[in-house]
Amino acid sequence: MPEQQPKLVMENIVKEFPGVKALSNVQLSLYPGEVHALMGENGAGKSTLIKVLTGVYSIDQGSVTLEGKPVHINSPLEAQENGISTVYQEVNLCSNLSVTENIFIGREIKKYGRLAWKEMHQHAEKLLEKLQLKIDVTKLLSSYSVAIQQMVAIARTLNVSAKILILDEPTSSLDRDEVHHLFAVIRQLKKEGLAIVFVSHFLDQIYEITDRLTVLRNGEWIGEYKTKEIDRMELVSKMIGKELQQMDDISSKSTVNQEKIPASFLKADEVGVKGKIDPFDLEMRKGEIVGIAGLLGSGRTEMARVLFGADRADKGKMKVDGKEVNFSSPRNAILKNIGFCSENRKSEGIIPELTVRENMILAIQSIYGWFNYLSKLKQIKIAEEYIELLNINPANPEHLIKNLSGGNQQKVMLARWLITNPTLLILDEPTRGIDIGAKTEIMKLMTRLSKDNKSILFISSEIEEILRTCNRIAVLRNRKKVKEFYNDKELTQQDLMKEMAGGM
Amino acid sequence: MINRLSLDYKQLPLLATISLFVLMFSFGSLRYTGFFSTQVFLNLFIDNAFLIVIAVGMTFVILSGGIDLSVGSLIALTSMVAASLTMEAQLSPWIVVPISLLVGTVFGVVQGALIHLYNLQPFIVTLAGMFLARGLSYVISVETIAIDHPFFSYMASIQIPLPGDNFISISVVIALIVVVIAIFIGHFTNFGRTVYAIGGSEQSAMLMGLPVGRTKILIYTLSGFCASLAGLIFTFYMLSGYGLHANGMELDTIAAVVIGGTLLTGGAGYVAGSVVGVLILGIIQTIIVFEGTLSSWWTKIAIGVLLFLFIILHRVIVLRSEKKQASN
Amino acid sequence: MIKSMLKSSLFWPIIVLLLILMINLFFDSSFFSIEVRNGHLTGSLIDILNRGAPLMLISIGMTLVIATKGIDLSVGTVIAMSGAIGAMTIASTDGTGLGPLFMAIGLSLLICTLVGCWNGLLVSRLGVQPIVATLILMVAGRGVAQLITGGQITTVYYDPYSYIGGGYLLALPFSIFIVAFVFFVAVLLTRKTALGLFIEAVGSNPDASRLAGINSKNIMLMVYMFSGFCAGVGGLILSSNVMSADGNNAGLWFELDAILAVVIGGTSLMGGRFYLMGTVMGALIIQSLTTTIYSIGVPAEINLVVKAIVVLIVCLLQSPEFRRKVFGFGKVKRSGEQKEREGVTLS
Amino acid sequence: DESGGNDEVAGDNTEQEEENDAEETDSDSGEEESNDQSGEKLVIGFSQVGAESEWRTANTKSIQDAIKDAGHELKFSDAQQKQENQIKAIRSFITQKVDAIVFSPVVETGFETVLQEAKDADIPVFLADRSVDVEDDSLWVTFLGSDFVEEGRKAGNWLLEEMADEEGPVNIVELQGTVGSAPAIDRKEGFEEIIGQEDKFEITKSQTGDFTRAKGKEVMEAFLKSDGENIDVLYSHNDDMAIGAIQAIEEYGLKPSEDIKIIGVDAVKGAFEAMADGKMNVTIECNPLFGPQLVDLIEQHFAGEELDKRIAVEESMYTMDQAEELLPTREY
Ligand SMILES: Nc1ncnc2c1ncn2[C@@H]1O[C@H](COP(=O)(O)OP(=O)(O)OP(=O)(O)O)[C@@H](O)[C@H]1O
Ligand SMILES: Nc1ncnc2c1ncn2[C@@H]1O[C@H](COP(=O)(O)OP(=O)(O)OP(=O)(O)O)[C@@H](O)[C@H]1O
Ligand SMILES: [Mg+2]
Ligand SMILES: [Mg+2]
Repeated sequence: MPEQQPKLVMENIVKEFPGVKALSNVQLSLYPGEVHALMGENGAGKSTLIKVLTGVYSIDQGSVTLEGKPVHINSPLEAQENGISTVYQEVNLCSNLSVTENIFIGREIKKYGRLAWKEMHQHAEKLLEKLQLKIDVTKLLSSYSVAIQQMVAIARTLNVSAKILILDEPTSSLDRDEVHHLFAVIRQLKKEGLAIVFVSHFLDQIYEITDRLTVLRNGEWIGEYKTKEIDRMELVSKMIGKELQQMDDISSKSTVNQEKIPASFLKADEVGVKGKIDPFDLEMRKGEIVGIAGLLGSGRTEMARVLFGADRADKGKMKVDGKEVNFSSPRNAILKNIGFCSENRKSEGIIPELTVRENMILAIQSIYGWFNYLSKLKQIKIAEEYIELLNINPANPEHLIKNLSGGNQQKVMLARWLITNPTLLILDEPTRGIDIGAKTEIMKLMTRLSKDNKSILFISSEIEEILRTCNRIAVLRNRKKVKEFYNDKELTQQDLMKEMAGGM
Repeated sequence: MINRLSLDYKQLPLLATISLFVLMFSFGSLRYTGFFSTQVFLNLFIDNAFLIVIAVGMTFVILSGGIDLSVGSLIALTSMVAASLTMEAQLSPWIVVPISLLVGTVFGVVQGALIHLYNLQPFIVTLAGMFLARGLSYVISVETIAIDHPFFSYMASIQIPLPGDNFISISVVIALIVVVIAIFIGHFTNFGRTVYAIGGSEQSAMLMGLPVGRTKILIYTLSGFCASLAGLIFTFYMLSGYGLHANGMELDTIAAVVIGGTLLTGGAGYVAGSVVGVLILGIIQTIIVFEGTLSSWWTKIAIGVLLFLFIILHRVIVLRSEKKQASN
Repeated sequence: MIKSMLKSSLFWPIIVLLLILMINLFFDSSFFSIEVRNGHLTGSLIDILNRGAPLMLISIGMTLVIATKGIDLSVGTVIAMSGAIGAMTIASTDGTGLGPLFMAIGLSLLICTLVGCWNGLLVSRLGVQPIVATLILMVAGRGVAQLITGGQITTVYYDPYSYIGGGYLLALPFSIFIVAFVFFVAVLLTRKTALGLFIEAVGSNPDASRLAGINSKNIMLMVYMFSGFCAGVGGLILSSNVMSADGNNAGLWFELDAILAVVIGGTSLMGGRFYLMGTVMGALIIQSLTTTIYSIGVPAEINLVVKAIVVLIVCLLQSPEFRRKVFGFGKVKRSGEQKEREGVTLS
Repeated sequence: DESGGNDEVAGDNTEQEEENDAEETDSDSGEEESNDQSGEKLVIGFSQVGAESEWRTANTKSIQDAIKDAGHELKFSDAQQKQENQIKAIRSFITQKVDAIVFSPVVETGFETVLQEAKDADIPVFLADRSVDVEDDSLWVTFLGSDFVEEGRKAGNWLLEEMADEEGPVNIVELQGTVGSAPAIDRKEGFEEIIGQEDKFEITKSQTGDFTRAKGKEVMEAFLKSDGENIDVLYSHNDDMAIGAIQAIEEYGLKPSEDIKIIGVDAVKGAFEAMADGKMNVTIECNPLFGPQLVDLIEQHFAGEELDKRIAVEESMYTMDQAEELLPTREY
């Protein structure tokens, strides 16, 4: 490959935000027919590099050469015109438009000078089929889960004849099957000679699909490597700048004492929401981590939302600490010591206009009530404590959260709930977009909480994660709880996957 | 089947608005003699043609998440320009009409450019535009200028007969053409879809590589143009130019658009909805005129109450059917 | 130091305010002078504060409403209602002692707060869009005010009433103290309790706030009630100032001025962060502009043109893009940069 | 009107006009009588400008009462200061087939089309208070109302006389009505026409006070601040603004009516109170209570009489010394 002319060369890129040097002297070169990974911890500057390339941000210094010619790209529109097609980290689509429109807007199919909706719907279905997704494309995007929205965003980029395809953490909310379908498509595109930039915190995926990788650390360029030639430990240490501790102490299976049955905290009895999740039974005991496994759209999020009162159950009974409860709003649940970290951090998590500190203390403050205001000093103390605990970067509590990198925003969301010290913590894809270092940190935290006699409901698309941490695992399929396993030695990934996919 | 349901779901508020309109019309017909006639219905269009036209322009603005407060004043300014050019400068309508249409268009371009280039809040820019346009019409003349020109008189008086002794005015025809074009633009052009996208999320639209800036400027231009066209229609209707014309009409327009189901936060709504919104406001007024016994203040209270009833019923219908939809 | 000043949201409003005052000084050299006349401090500056009191009050209420991504169009008619209720209450009593005064104040503020509550209920419980919800009262409320006064300008013959809007305390107009008090209470409530945080959270991302356990419905309700209350106080001042209640015209177009003041003060109509001090500055800008127009003899017909131009200048000055382009400090603007300032949610 | 019982009997039959005409050739003063005789109950549509001032409210009430007292049916519509509403209302009156339309136009222009429609439908139109600027005067029967220009002239003439002995210069400040409104334009015009005759008069400041007390006070304050001691006369386009201004003058420390002469228009009750207190010099009457006169005219028309196209309302001028005694008689 290297003997070919590179498609894109970025040299000595510098980008500074007020108070933060996001990129200093970063290089990137892309060749046709390669998949190139951008690696780095949260806040390393991966997304910024991408946004600088596609004209979302201006470049302070440095040059970009596209197919041998220097270019100045001033807007995503120009980037697109130059054949650069991008899926940004968060789903950046318009949820008020239909799936079809999201795929085609900006390059609609026209007939007799007007938009040809029928053709576009058909075409959209075909594109999604490539990703093995069958959904009603005329529905609004907002009626689908984040994962599907992510797939739609990917499908959108497949629609253009691009020269460069950029995927910023496309897999963070996808489960294994979807990732496979995506990879199949990527391989196809690679064959067609596209240069592809791929960002992910999953090392397996990096090793599976990429040819070369560029490592960034704190906005600095660390190096460019062939994926085959660098082993995992080395890669990780390049990313974090030191050796990663082993993940041994995460496994909770062995640590949780299963001799005496722990006290029950929450008990759901035939709870359901019509059209969203079929009635299910679930018991959450103190000191226990319960995982929920299921495929995309299997209703995991819905289950969590019902338990938290974000959606109102229209069937069944719920008991907390033996007393019957009826959560009509999240507030009721929070006051009963339940916390819920949503999978959709952009629309249901962060309060963009507020600072990191304010975002963190929001939940605890709402428990205290508005009159009982935490003093600013206390707020800062709490914020700093959790910034340190979760290694949030930049470590400034007064930073606006919207200016944080995606992974760091996620950490702030976690902090918000950890601060409330809930008895039951519901975590919906908490590890989305979080780097490996932080991921282990979060796993450890979960085990520690469970030892503290807290109860955790853990939703994740990564079965290993679930298997590694949970005591019990509920499997959902088609919005129905189909099975509940004790996570003992015999339970394997295959068992779970079989159940998730449809039994037998 | 799925297809149909989802359509219904999206258009539910619109359907609710239409049924409430029918309900109000039936109420009027039962209560007042002479209410139930095609002409009363057609009068809603005749008397509100200009409102329909500005509401169309405003719909695009609101769909994009913006607002345009200058439209009412632009009507006054357009009428003033048209009147003074016709009566004082003695120009022919062939020149007057295009110039008048240009007035609002230019206003729109400038407002749009300010909003986009300097990242100003639409509310303020168009509020300044509102002051400016009305101020300029006073500068032209504080007095009303009556228009006495065959072309304008012709446009004012021409009645297009419809079967059954009914008629509509030329303004209605213009307004309906504008509506049809706008519906086409909204749903069958990429400009229209970009407007919706910007309303959904301007940032996403930008990242998706849509021409956000250009579209925004165009939106305000369109609204300005519609205001001017409405101004001309208004001038036909009034046969005069006057600085106080259409005072406060921007609020009526916004109300009509919002009543018609468009979300003020942008991204959802229909041009057709705004037309029904205008008709709703019109019928509220017609009912009050037919009632004919309300004192000035009771008139206002009655408008408020009718508006309230409408909104409540609308919310109830929409909420209930949403629930039904969800459980299906 | 200078940098932090430049960054402060108050910087440009203050500059504009000073500019307007300087223009006055140019036309009238004694503009800044404050003298003592029968025991009262008088002078144009005091006048601006005094006259601007109702607008400041109403804008303070409006600020909180706007911070929750709402808008309150009914403030103008609430002013009319408040004055009408106040005047009619006094008219219905014997007009001796201070009893009627407190009755008038109590009753009109109570009703105005209830009116705000009504708006709040429509917005928060029924989910009606704020602009429509408050439009209902904007129309109907004036009818009610006219109904109360019978369409007449009701003159109040009861001296204590004049104290609210025309009295003096410590040589300063009493209305200034009212504003200061309400402002102080508002700042206290929003900055010394978590209310401000909650309001900003609800305005910035209502869904996320709900999931964080904030009772956004009650927050909205409260905010509209407060706005109604503020408009009520403003209405009393206005009515007491002319010792009469005018259901027909009192408070006409006030809502637009109030919104303008809020936006000039730096609060975005898209909700989120709010700046009470900025709002007060905004209201003062508008008031001094009005006073300037009257006193330097701008012909009535071009009032609006002047106002439009000033409003535009204020906005442009506040826009970093504009400053960059015109004054040339900072880097060359690029389309992306602008969005970045706006705060693209980062990834 | 005791025998008014047969009002109802005849119903709303307009065809009877001719007969009535024949029956009552002798009476031109006894409209009430004629009403009784014909037993004719008219349906009258009345479109008012709005309720923007107490003058207007009094006017509305006077017309409403007069129509009802005469036993006719009233269809009332308030245009809320919007011409388009007024046109809608008139159009609706036409569809409702009323017998007569009375309206006070919001603006002078722009009523051709709808008036033509009324004419085509054979419905007579009566203009009240304000006139329309329409070539074809066959579109309406008569216009009954005040002459704003004349009011301005009266104000000017009073000032001319009052200041006859003054050396000059006489500095006048003017509080205008709502920019663009007919009374504001005409009262300014009439006033300027008269004072323009002598050089010593000068209007130093002129600003709109929107016809309201609060604005009047605010503007006057600003005038006083900038020109203070030099102001000799205040000419206010209505009494309300004058009353607001009087407060401002007092607060400023001057004596209204002495230090500054005060001229108002309308002759509302408040003005009489102010004059009785010695705070205002003169108010030019603009009489809103012409309802009965209007109803007479309508009935005369239906009785087949020719009416003048322009009929003035009886109005005069009241000065300080008359105030005390007239105050109790003022109705509005
Ligand atoms: N608009 C902005 N304003 C201020 N700081 C910013 C802005 N955008 C990014 N940053 C900062 O730049 C740094 C790099 O962020 P970036 O989003 O590129 O990280 P990343 O490598 O994509 O991380 P993640 O894996 O969490 O997505 C972060 O420290 C972030 O806080
Ligand atoms: N394959 C699908 N077809 C149609 N609708 C789907 C599909 N998948 C998800 N949805 C919609 O998305 C909503 C959210 O599902 P939910 O979030 O509970 O799924 P999940 O199990 O959490 O999966 P994930 O979060 O991984 O997407 C569902 O209510 C459903 O309406
Ligand atoms: Mg990133
Ligand atoms: Mg989910």
